[in-house]
Amino acid sequence: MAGVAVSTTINGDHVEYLCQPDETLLEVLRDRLGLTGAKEGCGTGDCGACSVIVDDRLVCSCLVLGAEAEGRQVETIEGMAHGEKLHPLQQKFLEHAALQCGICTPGFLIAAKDLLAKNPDPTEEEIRFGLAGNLCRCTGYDKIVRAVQDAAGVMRG
Amino acid sequence: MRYIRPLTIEDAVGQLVGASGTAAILAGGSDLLVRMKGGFVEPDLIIDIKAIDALSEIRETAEGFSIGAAVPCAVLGENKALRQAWPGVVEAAKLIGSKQVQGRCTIVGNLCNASPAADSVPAMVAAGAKAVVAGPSGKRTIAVESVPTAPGRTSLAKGEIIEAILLDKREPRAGDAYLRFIPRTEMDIAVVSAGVNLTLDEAGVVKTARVALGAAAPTVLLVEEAAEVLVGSRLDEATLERLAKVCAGACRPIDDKRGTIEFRRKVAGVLAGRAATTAYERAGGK
Amino acid sequence: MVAVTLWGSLAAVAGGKDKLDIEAKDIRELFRKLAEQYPGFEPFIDRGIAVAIDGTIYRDTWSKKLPEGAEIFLLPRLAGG
Amino acid sequence: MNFDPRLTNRDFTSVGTRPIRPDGIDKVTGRARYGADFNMAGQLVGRVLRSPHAHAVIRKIDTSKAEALPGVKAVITAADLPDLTNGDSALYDILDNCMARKKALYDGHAVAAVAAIDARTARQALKLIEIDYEVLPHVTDVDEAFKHTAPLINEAIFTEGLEEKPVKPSNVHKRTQYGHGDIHKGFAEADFVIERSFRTEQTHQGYIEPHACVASVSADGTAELWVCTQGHFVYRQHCAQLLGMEASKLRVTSSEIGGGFGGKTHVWAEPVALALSRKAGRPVKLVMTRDEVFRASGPTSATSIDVRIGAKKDGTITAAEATLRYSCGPYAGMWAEVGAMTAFACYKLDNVRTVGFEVLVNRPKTAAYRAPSAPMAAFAVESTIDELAGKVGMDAVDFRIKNAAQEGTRASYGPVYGPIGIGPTLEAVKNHPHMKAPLKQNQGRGMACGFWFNFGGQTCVDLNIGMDGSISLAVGTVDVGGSRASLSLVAAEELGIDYSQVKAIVADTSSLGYNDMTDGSRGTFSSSMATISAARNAIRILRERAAQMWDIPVDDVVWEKGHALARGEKYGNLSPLSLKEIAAQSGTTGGPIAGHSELVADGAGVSFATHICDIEVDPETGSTRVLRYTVVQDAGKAVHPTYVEGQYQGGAAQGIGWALNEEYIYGKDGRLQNAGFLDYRIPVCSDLPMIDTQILEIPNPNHPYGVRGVGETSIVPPLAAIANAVSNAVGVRMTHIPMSPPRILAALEASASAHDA
Repeated sequence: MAGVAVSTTINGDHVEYLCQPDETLLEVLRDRLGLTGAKEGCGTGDCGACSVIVDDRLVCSCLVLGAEAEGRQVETIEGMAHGEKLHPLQQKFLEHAALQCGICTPGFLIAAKDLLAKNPDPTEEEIRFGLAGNLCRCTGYDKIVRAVQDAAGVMRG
Repeated sequence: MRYIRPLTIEDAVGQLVGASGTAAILAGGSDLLVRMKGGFVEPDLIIDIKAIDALSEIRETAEGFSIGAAVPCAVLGENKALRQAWPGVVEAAKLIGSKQVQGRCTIVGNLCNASPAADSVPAMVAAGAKAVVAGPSGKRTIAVESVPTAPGRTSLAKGEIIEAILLDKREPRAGDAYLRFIPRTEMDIAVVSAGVNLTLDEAGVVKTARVALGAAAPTVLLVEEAAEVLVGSRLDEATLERLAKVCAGACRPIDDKRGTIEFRRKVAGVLAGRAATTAYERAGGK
Repeated sequence: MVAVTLWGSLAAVAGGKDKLDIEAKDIRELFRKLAEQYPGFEPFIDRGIAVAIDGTIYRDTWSKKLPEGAEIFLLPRLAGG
Repeated sequence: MNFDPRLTNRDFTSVGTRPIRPDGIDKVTGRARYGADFNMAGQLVGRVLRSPHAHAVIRKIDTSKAEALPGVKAVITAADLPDLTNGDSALYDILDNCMARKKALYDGHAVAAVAAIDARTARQALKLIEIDYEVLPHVTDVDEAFKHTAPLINEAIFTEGLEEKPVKPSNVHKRTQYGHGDIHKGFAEADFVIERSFRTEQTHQGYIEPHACVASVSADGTAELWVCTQGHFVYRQHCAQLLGMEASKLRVTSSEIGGGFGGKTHVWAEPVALALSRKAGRPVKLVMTRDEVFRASGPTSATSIDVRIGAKKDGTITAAEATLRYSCGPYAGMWAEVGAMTAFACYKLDNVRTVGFEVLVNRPKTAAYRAPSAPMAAFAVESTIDELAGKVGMDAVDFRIKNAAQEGTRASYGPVYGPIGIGPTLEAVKNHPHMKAPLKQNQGRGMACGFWFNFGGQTCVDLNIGMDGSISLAVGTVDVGGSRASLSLVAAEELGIDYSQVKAIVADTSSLGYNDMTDGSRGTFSSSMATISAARNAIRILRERAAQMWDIPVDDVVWEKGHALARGEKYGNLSPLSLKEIAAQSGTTGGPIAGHSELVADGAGVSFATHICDIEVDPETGSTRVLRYTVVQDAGKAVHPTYVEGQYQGGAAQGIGWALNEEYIYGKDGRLQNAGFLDYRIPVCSDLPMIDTQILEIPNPNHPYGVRGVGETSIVPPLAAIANAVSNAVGVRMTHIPMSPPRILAALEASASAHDA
């Protein structure tokens, strides 16, 4: 098996790595780059815990090969806050207790960020369908939806 | 195992022809990577076709639309002209997977995965869509319904790649719709589904119809009898009842973890009726 | 003296009796006396017995006093989620 | 320990507020480390080979080819985990479940494992292990397994609890019985009797984080284990016993845990990872795939339940009876017994009898799932209660109020209740606006009650006061849903300081005394009791130090609002000393100040809930939609109300999934057909409405603040509430959970053809 040399941008930083052809972006992020914020809940694109944004598209990083990141812009949970300053979604997730165990939280935050970038004033239904690719088993989604609604309001100003 | 990213379709076809062992085409990867993860396939060569520029475009031509094989379904939904012309095909494509999967998955991938439950396929078949196949001996254009031959199998020969899906330019008074049944509101594979495409005459009478059912047989079903029921009608209650009966009768479903034979038969008829009603409204019928 | 009620499996060990009167000041003494009278009790004590004293369930506090005339129920120790 | 756990009246300052949790920032920034987020130098990748057969004798395992593969550092089978259980049958079952010894007992049962330099090599090595199986007939269905003609899973199992000792082995491990009074007499007095049979399918806790651990065994026999678990002390004990280690030489650190719900109370992969590390001489990371989680962790029971309840015309229940058959997987369990205990716990019954049968099947070993066994029993009973209310001609809520248990009622499982919340939850539901909201066509409303015991247990807390007056609170119960926030609030409350001064952590097994698991809704109940005790011990020391600083007798020093006060006119000129001031001087007044507590938190108060839901059914497809959902539950005292609401909402959502779509589907070959989140359909965001909550506070007399466990009860009523709503919407009694669209449609068609005929 021949390794693939990849040159990409992750959270604004230029990154180079060598990965196997069948290695997923999730494996690269977690095992090669130490970015363990994206989680593997299923490995088959059914839970959304590994969500990242690649060139403005929300994707499951378990369904993207590491090799495909060549020349692209990857955003992960680690790049969401600016230093000490949390993103409004992160702040509202904390305030609303929109997490219990927290394993799905990075995926939800990334998915919600993508949702609000495309639809700054979503209805409850739009939020629910927009986040349907992210499974949460603890909260019943109630507080997650409220946190996203609240953050959307803050972000609209 | 090797990963390559050809820049032309000719190069991709050449690599595919020359591959020793298994080669896999990678567009959205939402089926391929799942199968690799499960250990069902271990390709020796992965050919990523996303660097082939032409494959990543939706082109509006004099004849209609050409949708490149690497166009993610989310992009279909963002194309206003396509959405207006073929709302049923677009809504079917938009039903595949989650937002995350939408950014990756393609209708060609959905077709070539050859699952009887593929969402976009009945809608494409109802729409009379065609596939442009590039191969070692040039290009050919075939009907979408001739691609899947059995669950997981296609009619494509070694070295062949579908490079685009063609949809006709819309006549006036035409409409299509696609509906599927899933137990949840999202994230499921269709238990059974129906795509309907209609054109009407000036009086609102159905002039032509195509009805396709998904997850109702080993491959997508184009139910000609159902089309015959619709043609000449204004979709009155009796017609819809007959449509449901004909569709239920045409099904050759199985019992599995997603549904029973009885359930699929009954719901195929229900969905065909509902999809026909929506298609009729979209075509301007009342 | 306290009135002790045993659940089904324990009653079988006590020769089918599901109600016993026992002189015991705390749970420890209760268990000791039961084990002396009925040798089959020991494995149950090892597996865990919960003791309801006038309605409140104790699982581990063997020093818990048994008020005179208290109603005691012995129950199996349960798993939770 | 001179700690008095009894309830005392007080006004709360911190408890009952809703601050941000201490572990929050790490969890929203991706920094929190879960089971699979930890690595060690030189770490290998572990993978497990699993049986493809539901039931098979393992004749021979040949690992030689796998061992010869370059990059493979260890291959183990049951031979590498010798039986050290010394006649402890429960422990033996755990061992056998971790690695099959003579027989593979279910699809997914571990039969061998490898450790290799990377995942690819490990996967390849698994393919090189050759196993000679003798496939045996299998049985996966609980009713089929109950029959004496069924294939035998364990020939050494003779049904316990029968009047006559059986002469033949069977799949029924045990019969248990609960109740009181005379049901024959009771049924004779009834004007109406409803008798029905119900089934529920097996479900999984569905935590999003698969089981994961990193094990490192050193040549000197010490070891470390990093693992996601609900109980690292229990894991340490089991692993040490199974591997023949001294407990103190195995240090277990609990990672952040990505959901448990009872499913992370048992060891599976951890002893295997330790055995691999021991053999390879290197750390081994073992992470289950989602497929493995479904096939080979611990789902809940599938059940088959018969219920019979009789009532007089005036609505008084005269007798109630239930027979409950619960699947246990291939090992003994006590799941039907718990069902038998909880089934009628909500009601005041003079004549009641429940009988439970533990049934062995070729499925993974049943584990606890949130109020284990109670939801299925509640489904059967609450469905029958609803139907009986209709027969009597009473409103479903009024009928329940009339028959609800109260303080002094003898519970159907034996003891007499103290103060309980079933009545108040029913009254709250009766007066809730939800009950009066209008419904449209094809919509139905249902309500149901639920009960759970709640546990206490062994608990340990260290409360250390830094020289700057900040508090480190080290607890031993794993935080599954925000308990570090609750416990920080409790410490702040007791010490009279601000919440922000307290930092709570979950300590590893070498840093704190033994703690039972976070199960049975005990986390906040037990550890808050220990925290209060530890804080009071610290306050005693703080008073002593203040007395020293003032040079007055300690008895003249009292603690109020975070300060030591000198009591008495003669000390008029002494201004209060803050905790900070006392802490700053601690180096010269006797050294570090700390409060410790080791106790058994007994006296957990039982918990009740009543739920209401509205469901819409599409009569043409059997599709359902949850329109509105309300949870009313007694919390005793809500320490952090937001996280209490979260528990209510989460339990309801899991119950909704169970009621409508979640189920293990086995093929005729005995293999699991839907071992993934695609076809094991847990609710997604768009499936659910907002879930309204109402917290009632009926204090638990056995806790200083009145706290009851809140984690589990919320999953008990939903199955029944939704079944009642669906039944009310479509006019057909639904008796099989999950009420998937094919089942609803089939029930509708059967009913329609019955009406036609």
